[in-house]
Amino acid sequence: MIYKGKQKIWSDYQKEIPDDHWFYVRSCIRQNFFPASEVTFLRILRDELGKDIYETPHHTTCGGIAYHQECIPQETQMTIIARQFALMTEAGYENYACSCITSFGLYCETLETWHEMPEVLDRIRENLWKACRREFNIPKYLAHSSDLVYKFRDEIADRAKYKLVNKDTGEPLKVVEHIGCHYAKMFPSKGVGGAEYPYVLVGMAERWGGNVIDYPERRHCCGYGFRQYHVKANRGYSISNTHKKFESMEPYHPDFIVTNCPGCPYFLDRWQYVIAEQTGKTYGGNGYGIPVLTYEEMAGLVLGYDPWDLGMQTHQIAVEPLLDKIGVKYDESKKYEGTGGKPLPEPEFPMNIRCC
Amino acid sequence: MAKDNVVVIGGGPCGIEVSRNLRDMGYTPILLEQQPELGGHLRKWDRLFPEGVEARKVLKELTSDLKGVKWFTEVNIESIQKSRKGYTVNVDTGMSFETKALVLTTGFKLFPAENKQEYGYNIYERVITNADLEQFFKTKKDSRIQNPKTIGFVHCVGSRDEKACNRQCSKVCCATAVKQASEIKELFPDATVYCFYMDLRLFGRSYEDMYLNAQRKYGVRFIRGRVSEVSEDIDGKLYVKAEDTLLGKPMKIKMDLLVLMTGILPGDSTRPFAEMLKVPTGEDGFFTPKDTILEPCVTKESGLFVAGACTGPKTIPETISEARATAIQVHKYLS
Amino acid sequence: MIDFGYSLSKSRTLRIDNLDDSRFKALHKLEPDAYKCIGCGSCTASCSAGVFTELSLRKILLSMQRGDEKEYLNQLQSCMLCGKCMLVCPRGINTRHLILSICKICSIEK
Amino acid sequence: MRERFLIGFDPFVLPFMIGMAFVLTYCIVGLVRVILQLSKADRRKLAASLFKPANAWRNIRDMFCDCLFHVKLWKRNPKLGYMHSSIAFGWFMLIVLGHIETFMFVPEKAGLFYYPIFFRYFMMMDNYSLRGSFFFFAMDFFLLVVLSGILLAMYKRIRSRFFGMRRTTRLSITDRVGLYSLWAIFPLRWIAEGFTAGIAGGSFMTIPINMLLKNFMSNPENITVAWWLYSLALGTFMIALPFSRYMHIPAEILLIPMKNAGLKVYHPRKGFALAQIYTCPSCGVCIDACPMSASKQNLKDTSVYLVRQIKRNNARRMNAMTDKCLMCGKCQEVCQIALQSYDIRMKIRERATYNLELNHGYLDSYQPSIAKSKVLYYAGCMSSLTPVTGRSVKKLLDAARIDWTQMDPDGGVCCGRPLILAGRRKEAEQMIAKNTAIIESSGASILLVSCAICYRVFKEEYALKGIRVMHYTEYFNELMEEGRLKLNRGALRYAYHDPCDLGRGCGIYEEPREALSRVGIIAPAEKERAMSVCCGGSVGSLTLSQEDRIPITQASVQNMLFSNPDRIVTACPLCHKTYSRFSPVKVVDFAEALCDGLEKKADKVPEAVLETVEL
Repeated sequence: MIYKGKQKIWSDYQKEIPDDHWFYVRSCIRQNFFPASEVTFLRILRDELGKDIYETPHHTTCGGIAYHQECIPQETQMTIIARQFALMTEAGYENYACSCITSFGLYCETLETWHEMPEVLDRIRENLWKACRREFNIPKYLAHSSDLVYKFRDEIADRAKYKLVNKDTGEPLKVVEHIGCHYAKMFPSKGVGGAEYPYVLVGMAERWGGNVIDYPERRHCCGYGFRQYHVKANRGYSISNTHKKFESMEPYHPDFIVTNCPGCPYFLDRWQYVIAEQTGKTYGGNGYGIPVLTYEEMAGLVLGYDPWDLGMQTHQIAVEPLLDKIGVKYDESKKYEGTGGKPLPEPEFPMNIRCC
Repeated sequence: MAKDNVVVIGGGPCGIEVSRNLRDMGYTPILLEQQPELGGHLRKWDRLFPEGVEARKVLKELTSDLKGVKWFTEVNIESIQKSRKGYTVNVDTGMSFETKALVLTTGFKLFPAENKQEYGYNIYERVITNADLEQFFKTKKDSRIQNPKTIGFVHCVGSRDEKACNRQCSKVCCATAVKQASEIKELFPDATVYCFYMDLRLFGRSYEDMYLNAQRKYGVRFIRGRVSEVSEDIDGKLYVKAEDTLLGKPMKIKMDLLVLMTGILPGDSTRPFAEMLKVPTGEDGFFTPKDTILEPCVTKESGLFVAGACTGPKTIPETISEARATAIQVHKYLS
Repeated sequence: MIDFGYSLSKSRTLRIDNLDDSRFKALHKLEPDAYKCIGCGSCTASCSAGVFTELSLRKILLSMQRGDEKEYLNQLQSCMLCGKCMLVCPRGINTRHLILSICKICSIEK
Repeated sequence: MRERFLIGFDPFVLPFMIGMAFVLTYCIVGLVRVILQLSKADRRKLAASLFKPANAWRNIRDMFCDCLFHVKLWKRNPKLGYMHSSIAFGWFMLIVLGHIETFMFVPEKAGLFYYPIFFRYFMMMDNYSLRGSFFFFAMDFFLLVVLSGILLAMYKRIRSRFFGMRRTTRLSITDRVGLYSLWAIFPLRWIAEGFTAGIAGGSFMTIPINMLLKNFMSNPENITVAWWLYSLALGTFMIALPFSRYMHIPAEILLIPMKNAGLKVYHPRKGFALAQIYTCPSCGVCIDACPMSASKQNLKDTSVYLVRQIKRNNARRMNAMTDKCLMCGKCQEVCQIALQSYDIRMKIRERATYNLELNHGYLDSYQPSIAKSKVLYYAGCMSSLTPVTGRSVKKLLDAARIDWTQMDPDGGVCCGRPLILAGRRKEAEQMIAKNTAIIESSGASILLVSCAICYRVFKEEYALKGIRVMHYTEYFNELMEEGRLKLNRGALRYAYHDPCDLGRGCGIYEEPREALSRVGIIAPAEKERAMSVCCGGSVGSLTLSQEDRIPITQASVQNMLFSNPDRIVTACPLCHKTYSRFSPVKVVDFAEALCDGLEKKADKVPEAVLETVEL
């Protein structure tokens, strides 16, 4: 590997990310799968860094899942997006940040379509007006929320309590970064670092002390693939793709995986359990799996937030081995304590993979 | 009777041959070259297809007799003024040349392989280009080539690829790939050599024999399918993904060496000259001559000629013929 | 093991370097022209048996070269050895000998 | 005449006796082996034929004609015939006369093998008789005959072309031992008898020798040495005989009755085949005849060498040589002993093992609908690559107003011969059965075939009830004879090529020529009919590469151009396709040539044709 070569590509793919004043939209599924990630994002940006991030409870789904399963036509989906933009416009913002990669890809696609075909934009404005009497401006800047964390990686590093380093050996942790397909594969110039060697997560992990590994199937999809998972008959195909990735990264013995997409961490995390139950194979050491983190969780850990506040007890794969490696202090007894004194139900433990 | 000056810009095989022929006709050619030596890309090549003639010998032959040719290396053209009499060429060394006829033989450049990011040139150790391999054939030294057992050649890197902003076929890379595959097999007889092609476009006298030899004598395995991506394994070997389109199956091969057959693009100076001298260029960026069939060396501007690979990918013999034809065109124009 | 109602599917990707092409090498020894195929498909297009079956000599030969001929080999059983392929092969491969040699080298696992 | 020694023995006869005993034992054991290897039915067939008077007479006649007089060789080249028959017949006469002498003068010694051979040593002349002098003369005469043959044989080693042979066989070591000892026998006999001519008498050959070297010759010490040498030469020859080509001398005596009994080869190295193999005299006539000899590298793969490898049981070479062969059958045609090399090769091929079996079960569901008609035309696989054949056949059939249908307009089932030629007869059965069913259910009475390869297999392997299988050369000739097909005669000169499977394979030589002579002039090829040269495209060869076939084709084309024809005509699509690539003159299919006669002919020869003639 020639690191310089990558640096050159990274320098070619830098995008402008404004400093402040963002209109933020959440992801449909992340709030369920990784319930604390988006909260953590807001906590870091607002509380730690003092940025102005605006949220509104009136925003909806972007329509991406339905669109990618060909349940709704493009025009409908564009109108949904137009409504989100209208909310932004009404709130007086120009910078639009979204939490979901599917949405990010879709926003890029929509903006590009409007750019290439202004007549479509006119029609969508008309649709939106007819539907809900709203008007909108096209955002000045579009970013994925990982772009923002990437942008403030130095500020976060300055406030860091922990480094991504094995406290016993002093070696950097081996990090697998997985980028959601729709982040830059469709529009390489819209992603930090481009499509082939995306830098957005590499930048964070390396800045915070980790070492990113480049394994052969790095570019491969996590296996979700919308219909491939949602249609049960295709699910074997979905898990096979995930399996391929694990087989490929296995020889590198990664310490954890970090992702920036709603679906990827979910499938990389949950499928490890299914693979273990089907084949008996686990990929972490000592019968554990490889912990899968969102970038917000990674940032939260670095900043010293309580892992249970970061929602890491909702992971299928136990994060404790990773926490121990970094030296994060945590109280095992509080894992299922829950907020507001209401305890979380404790999960059953599977047969073939150690989950605690 | 001393005849006129003719300025020739670009000291590759074409520029040299134009100058030599003009000299033979009694003109005083002034040959300007940006690089420290004459010879262009030919300097970097080891052998030429189809028979494997040594490039060194061809170059030696071309440069053996330059008496009467005024040639300057390491000169950059600052500006060119067109007047009624002809052209005034000003160069960075302070000299300027008056000429009635100006010949552009600015040649081509190889597609920068790193732009095809998925192939990982300059990122993965064992990915090299056709030019690198020629250099290795010349010097037998390259830290990246360590007795490889599996070698792949990727055709059409930066050619016939809209994503690489070059829709055109570079014409010479297929023949070069077949030549190089055979040559490397000769150096490493135990290696398995694969060529990944989209179409094999090598045509011309005895090229087919070269292809046949590569198949029969050297056992080079031709796979119809374009390499989609390359990645590196933990041991530093390359994973190459492609589809065998004749079998309709995706395939993955672990390789010790991957050679990218970079295509031909217009030289970097083509666009500045085109703008400076108002020579039209095609969508592909090469100079467009007055008439692509009957007057391939003449431009619409009077006294301005173009020859060689600056009007499109060409083989060396084609370039040489065109150079000689251009000299005659210049002579006709001047007399 | 839990039955989830789906399972890992086998990869379709050929791992060429892991496949065993010794049979192709043996074939090459018997018929040195085995490498000359350019995959034009003339043999398959003119094949007498191909009117009735899936027989494609091109696929058999190519897949042998990749070391992955198993799925195509049974096609060869329908060959009538009529020799039309030999007449149309632009590369002058003695296809009948190729077929007979494959019959000697390969067998179909039952 | 009386005996010189009472005991009638001298140690010098021992080499001869040892050799003789060895050869006899070897031959008897060999004979028993061959007979035992035959199947019961074959043994019975052979025994029956021996006692059938007509057959017995044929056996005797063949033995004389083939073994002694080499009639076939005389026909081929008189010099070659004389050389062989002078040695064989001369020697035979020497032996016969020696025995007669022994019987006449010393009947009590007739039981001793060596006595007639060394008669002159053991006898002395006491009185001069007419009877005696006749023998003296006769013996010397035949000695001269043999010696003249030996002299020619020596010359043949230097210049085989003198005998009409371009190439001769490369001899093995045992062959050389046999050859040189054979050459030595007769000069030595001459000298030995020269020594004793003073004592035992002699004639115009031996007496002069005796006189010329009187002093040397009369020394009794030298006499024994000369006879020792003579006996040694004989002994060496006989010891070498079973391992050399001279085994053909005794083996042919066995082969002739076996052949006349109509036996068939069933195994490449057993029984009938073994008898044939030992009968091969390694004359090498097949080397020149073999079309593969067009390139030097193939010389070692001709029948004579195959026989040698079969003797040595070298399986690898045997298979390689067999698989290379074009199976054109010409070596068999020129062979002096009619060695059935085609059958032997077929048996070798049939014994090859394949791991992958062919299976044509998929044909079961193939049910083509064929309109009922009188004539069913089977074009065959290859014809689809020479569409002119089918088109011309159609024109001719329609011109003769024949009620016909094509069996395989969109490709049909292969006739099976290519598979049979590859030695995989069993696997061709499903194809043969399918074709038989289609043909028999078509309701046609004539199966018309335009491919020589298909024709041969329909004739040999198919049992088509109530259906006449006709090659189109036969059929169109018949139509013309009957006046149903009327064609005009033009001035084009046609050189007709006899396809191997049609000519040598099925014996059809005249019909195509008769038919062609009705539309033009026949321009004979250099070698034709049974001597015709394979085009090189044969599906009979399993391993010959395209490149290696080129010289064969070129030589074959040259043969066709012998009398400057305007067209080369062939009656096989494979020959047509093969020739077309290399012929300087237009190659046409037989039917295509006949179609020339469908057009009204101008009185004079067209200009274009004249030009070619001039060239």
